[in-house]
Amino acid sequence: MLHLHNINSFYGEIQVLREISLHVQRGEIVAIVGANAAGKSTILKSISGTVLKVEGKIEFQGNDLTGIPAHQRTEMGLIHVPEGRRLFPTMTVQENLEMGAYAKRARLDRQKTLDQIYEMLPRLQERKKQQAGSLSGGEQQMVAIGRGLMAKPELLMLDEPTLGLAPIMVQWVFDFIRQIRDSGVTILIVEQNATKALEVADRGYVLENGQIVLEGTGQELLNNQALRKAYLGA
Amino acid sequence: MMQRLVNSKGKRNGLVGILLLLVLPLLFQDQAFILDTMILMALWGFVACSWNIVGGYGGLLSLGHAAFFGIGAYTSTILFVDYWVSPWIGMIVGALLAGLFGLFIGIVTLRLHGPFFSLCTIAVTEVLMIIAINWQEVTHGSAGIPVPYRPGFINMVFDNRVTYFYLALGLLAIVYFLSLWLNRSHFGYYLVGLRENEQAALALGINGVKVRLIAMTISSALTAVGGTFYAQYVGIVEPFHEFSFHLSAQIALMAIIGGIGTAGGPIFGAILITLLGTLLRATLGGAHGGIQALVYGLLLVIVVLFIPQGIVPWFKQVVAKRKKGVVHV
Amino acid sequence: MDIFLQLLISGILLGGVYVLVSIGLTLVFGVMKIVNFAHGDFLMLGMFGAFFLYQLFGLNPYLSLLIVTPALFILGLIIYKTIVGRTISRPHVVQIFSFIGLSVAFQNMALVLFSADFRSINHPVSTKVIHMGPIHISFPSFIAFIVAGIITILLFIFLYYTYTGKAIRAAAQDRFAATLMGVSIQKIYALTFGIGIGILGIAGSLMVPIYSVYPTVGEQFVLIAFVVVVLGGLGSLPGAVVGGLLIGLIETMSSYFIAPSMKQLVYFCVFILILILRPNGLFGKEGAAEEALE
Amino acid sequence: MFSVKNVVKRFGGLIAVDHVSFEIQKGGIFGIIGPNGAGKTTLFNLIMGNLALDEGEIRFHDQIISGKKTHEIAALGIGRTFQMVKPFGGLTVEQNVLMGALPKHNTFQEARKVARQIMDLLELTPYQDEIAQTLPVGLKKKLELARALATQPQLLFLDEVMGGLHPREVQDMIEVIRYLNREQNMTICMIEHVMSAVMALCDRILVLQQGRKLAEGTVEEVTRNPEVIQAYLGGEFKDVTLA
Amino acid sequence: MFGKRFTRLCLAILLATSFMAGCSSMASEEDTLRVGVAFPVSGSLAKIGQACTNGIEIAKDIVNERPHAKKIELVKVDIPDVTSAVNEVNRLITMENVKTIVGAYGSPLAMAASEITERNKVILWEVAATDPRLTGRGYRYVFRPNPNASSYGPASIEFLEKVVSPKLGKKPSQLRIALLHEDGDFGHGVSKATRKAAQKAGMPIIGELKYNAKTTNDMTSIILQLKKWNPDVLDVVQYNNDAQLFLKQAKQLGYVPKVIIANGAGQSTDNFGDAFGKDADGVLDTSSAMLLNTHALTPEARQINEEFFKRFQKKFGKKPDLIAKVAFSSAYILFNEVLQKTGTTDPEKVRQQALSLDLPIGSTPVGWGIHFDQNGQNTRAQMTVMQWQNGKLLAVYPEKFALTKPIYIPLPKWNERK
Repeated sequence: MLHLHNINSFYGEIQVLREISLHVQRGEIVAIVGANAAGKSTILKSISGTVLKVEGKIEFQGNDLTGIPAHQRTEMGLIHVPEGRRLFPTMTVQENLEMGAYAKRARLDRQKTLDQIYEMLPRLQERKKQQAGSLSGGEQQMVAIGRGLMAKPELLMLDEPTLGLAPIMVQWVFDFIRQIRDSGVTILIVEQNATKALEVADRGYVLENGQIVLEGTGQELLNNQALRKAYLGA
Repeated sequence: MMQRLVNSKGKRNGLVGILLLLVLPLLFQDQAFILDTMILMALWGFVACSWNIVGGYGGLLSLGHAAFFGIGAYTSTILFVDYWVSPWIGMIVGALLAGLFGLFIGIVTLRLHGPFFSLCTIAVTEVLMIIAINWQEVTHGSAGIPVPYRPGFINMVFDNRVTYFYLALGLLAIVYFLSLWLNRSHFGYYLVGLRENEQAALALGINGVKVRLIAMTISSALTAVGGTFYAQYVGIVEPFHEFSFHLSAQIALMAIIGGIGTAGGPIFGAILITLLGTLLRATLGGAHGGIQALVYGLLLVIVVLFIPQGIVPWFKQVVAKRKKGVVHV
Repeated sequence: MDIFLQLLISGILLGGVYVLVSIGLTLVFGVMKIVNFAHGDFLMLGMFGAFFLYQLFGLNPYLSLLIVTPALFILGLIIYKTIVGRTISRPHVVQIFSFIGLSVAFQNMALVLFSADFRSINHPVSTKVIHMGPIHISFPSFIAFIVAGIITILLFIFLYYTYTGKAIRAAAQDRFAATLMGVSIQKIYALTFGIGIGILGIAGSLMVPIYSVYPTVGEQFVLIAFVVVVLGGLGSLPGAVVGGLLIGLIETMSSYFIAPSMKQLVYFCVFILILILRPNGLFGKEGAAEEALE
Repeated sequence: MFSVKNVVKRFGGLIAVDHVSFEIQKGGIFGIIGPNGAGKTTLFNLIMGNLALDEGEIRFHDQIISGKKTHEIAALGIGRTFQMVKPFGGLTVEQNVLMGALPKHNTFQEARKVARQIMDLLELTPYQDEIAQTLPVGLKKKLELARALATQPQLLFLDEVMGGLHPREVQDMIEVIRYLNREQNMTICMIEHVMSAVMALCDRILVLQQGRKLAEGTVEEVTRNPEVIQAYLGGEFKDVTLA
Repeated sequence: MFGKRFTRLCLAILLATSFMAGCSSMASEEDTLRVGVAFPVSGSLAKIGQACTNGIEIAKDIVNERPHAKKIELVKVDIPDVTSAVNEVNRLITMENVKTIVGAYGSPLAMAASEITERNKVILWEVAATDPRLTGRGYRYVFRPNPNASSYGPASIEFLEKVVSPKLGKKPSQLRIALLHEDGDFGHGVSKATRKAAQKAGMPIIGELKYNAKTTNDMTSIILQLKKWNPDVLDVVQYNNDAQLFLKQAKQLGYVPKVIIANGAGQSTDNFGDAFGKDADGVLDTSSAMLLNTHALTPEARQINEEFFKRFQKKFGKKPDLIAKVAFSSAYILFNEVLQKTGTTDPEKVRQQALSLDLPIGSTPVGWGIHFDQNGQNTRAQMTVMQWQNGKLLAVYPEKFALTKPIYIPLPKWNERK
């Protein structure tokens, strides 16, 4: 459903991605792993249209995304949950979730979706009136993912969803990701936490210095020495 | 070798230029209007260059330089009118006072940047205006103070406009060379460094506070000198003009239009705006004013939007591009 | 005691006017992080609009806001598209001075079109008064105060209970994340600027019965508006309300108890002190002032 | 020569740096690694006086430098680069480097001489008249380094100078840092994510996680440390074969 | 490198200046008399500057349409601030070859302009500025047909003494006066003179309040203060927006002193009447006369007066402001009594002719006579006290000029008005 063909991405003059090609099939969980600053987030930003300069072709469900502004990509069901949660800190939990359903495709059903999300994440229902900025890291991550789900995604892209979380929360996040996939949403996940990510992923890509150095099924990658080198250089 | 050639040619050109400027007024000795326009160009060029030290090199967009201008104008005039102190001395006293005041403003606004700094400088100028209006014992209140017309060198009042021109030109030369010096001095570099990236400059061991305060002091003191000259030239000081937002904005605009942070930009801007104002008034002014100012305002928006770096740097870029283009072709 | 009460009431009513004038300024800053130096001149246009609707068509100024407000809203959109939108994410110098140029242009356009006359409407409402015991309450000021309250509440409802309003808040808090929600930042900014200017249409219509209209009337209010929003905290709606009322009170009180010519000195000193000691204002978010620097 | 003792920094309720201590020996290359958000850059900012620390103390030689202002610390001979490059965007490359040299030299000539040498060393001379903000990232990173070097520091803090560089450029940068360390006797402390560079250069490494010191030691010690691997990869490999 | 730029700069100046030199037009002195007209017609002083220019325009039309008249040609310039005043006056003198200038309204503008004209031995015919210093400096070429700020006070006080105090049944020494004025030079100058005149007449000044006209958005505190002082007479000097705001709020707060006497400016413009209609009734205004008993005028002045109102309405589509009439009247003297007699704008001849004028009170449309002292100040600039009645500003004193009798002394309470 998603195809990247030879993507080069830049921040101003800075080239961050070099000749990235990858694809995601419907119903898959695909993981992109790699060390800090390898360019993982930039891949997601290129797909969601929030990087200023992208060369190459990105296709989503048969549509060429070139020239389509970011906010319209959301309308197509291409949802990006950014790194660091990026909640709206002085808005309540519920408002944050509602913002997730801003796109027209999701707005009509938002009450229904909201109920579903509260059902899945009862903790959020308890705190729906609380300001998002006052939540703990794990709870914020729940809101962030929930906000992404509110948009009724076709493809949900998660950027470092476990960053800075306690181990128990990390486990919960990955379980939840599986649960989402099982509900019919395709998932592209970017993670520094390679082991866990590759465990849940059907397939994965290893990124080093803006280039894809390895690809394969989760298990294949987990067992590959090169992965370790990409991370620790040794 | 090339460098030297250009330099010697440059020097020759410079000499020709200086000669031209010195002879020019003599050609227009009877043309008071042309002389007056030239004097105003030089004066505003001087003041805009003084603003440029803080606003251009330092990147602090002061919208309150009228405060320092007014302090200069008032100090020398009060000393002259009430105590018979020569405006030459008054000029120095005014510069000192304004320098101190600038230092004070610098200290209290150390934490402010961007529009917050601008707003604060506006407010300070308003406060001075209120003081100038109400402290009648000293400032003569809202009616302002006329400078008595008693020509003489000591009184800094001249019968002949050419003298004013040379004086303004002298001031302009001083601030121009000061700007050139800023372009190639430690202090100037530090100032620009702080503007371009404060954190990086600090990490190099540059004392940001000191540099910023010195810049504020110098800029304020020089602006005050312009104020004294102005008062002696037009023959009256009054609170509603000397401490007005319009004056502050005009000073800043000249530098911005010409090109902030360059030595010649503010001078060019002052020439351009003075000329533009004069020509627009001459052609469009008349019974129903406003059209010229309307055109002026619109031009301003256009220049700021499309040539934000200022006309002088923009022109240089265009020339550079064309040169490059020729080489490639 | 009566005097004090009267001063209090008058101060608060004056504050209501200041709130009306300031609220758009703070909204625009809060969302877009730009300071509209031409704010007062949009107010002037609003006042002229209301004035001429009365003068030419006899339209009650309180009804004319139904025309003036949308007109100013549209003007705001146009100015955003042509000028302001181009200055976002440009250096401060571009933002500040394009507004100053705009201000010069507006004032002189008004001068050319409407001449420099000081015009007031002669409508019974402008001197109407409500008596409450010994206290006299100016009817038009009272209306302005009430409407200021209503506007604030409506704006609050709009921002907190509508999707578009939430999108505006979201864009103010995190542009990037808002984009990912499917929010078009350009549209939101244009809308916000339009609303900020549109509120001046309401303000202008309500102020025409109180103040006279002339091309530079904006200058009479724009500095005050800056003082109000900085005092309250740039970008904070409750800040603008509290700031406006506070400045209104400070002005009437200091004018009575110190001297009428000194009131400005008092509130400018308050302004400078706030800027220096607490640049985020009374209600501003921590770091609002710093944010504006980036 | 340089020590950090029990340094704590809190942001609101969050502890960004939690009782971190380490020492840097003269002449060494000291590496600091750790996942995103571990507090590495915060640590640098504490050292350089950009942030005030809540507890602890930082010494350079025998002098306590915590509490001093940034420019005073820099003047003592400590240089730094920034993770997000902070060039003087509107100035040329030469002016950028010159800016670094000026505070330590009384005349422009001397300063310019130093700047030239450094530009030669980093092969920036061909770009000397380019405006800094128009440079590609590789050159910007080099410029960042050149400017710090121009202050002729005894101790240099490098914050991710390799990040975003092309592999070839990484190799060049490694050479430069090695040269500075060996030939110019510069003590270096670097935050780095490009592990190959860390492995190649550092004699000691400090690993931070969530503001705390996770491990400290030589390259070998650190890469074998299971806690480090856990922090980095999120868990043990199923089939761990250590090199 | 820098030298080259420098040369370019110089060349630019040279080009610019020579361009401006080319703009000058040299009309011959023979067929037309070129007169400069310098007023602030943009900026914050534009209101009155525009009115003056319009009035002068009418004076020119009237004179020019007479058979055998030497044609007057106006060269109009805009002087919104002191800098441009200096610049434009210089331009008029050197580029436009103008030898006589009518101006300049704002006192600082007039002061600065007069310096330039004096140095160049050019006539400045001041028709609006009131600063006494303008004609107090012994300048040879400055003439002011208008009264200066210090004439307002004595005129008001005289009226209070002669008319108000008998009507109120109080001795002048029992008339308690409060001063309220804007803090600009006009407000200040007038109230200073008023204070002096009041002292001379033995009237007690019980308080003085001043405020900034541009920034005052609320007058409650001022009105409450006045309520507390409770003066018999409130003597005010106000501009437009503040005058309107004051009366509105005074009504709202139910404040009315026994007498409100204003001094020109705000209460003299039509805007004031338009804003209040009948609510303005009873407000007194000391200034030059707008509507006065034309029987007190010479037949010629009466005819000119009528013609002025007719033509102004026709040309500008509105009624003239008082200041437009004053400017008209003063300019008419210059055009008709001086320039037509000299046949030239040569400053020496104009000066001689002006100094020789000896016209009795009532020979101008505003009722003044003309006789200049050596400083160029008209000594027969007669002040008139007017009153708003039925939305019109009518002369009520001196009796010779009075169109009607003063009403509403003391002023009725707001709720007792019809």
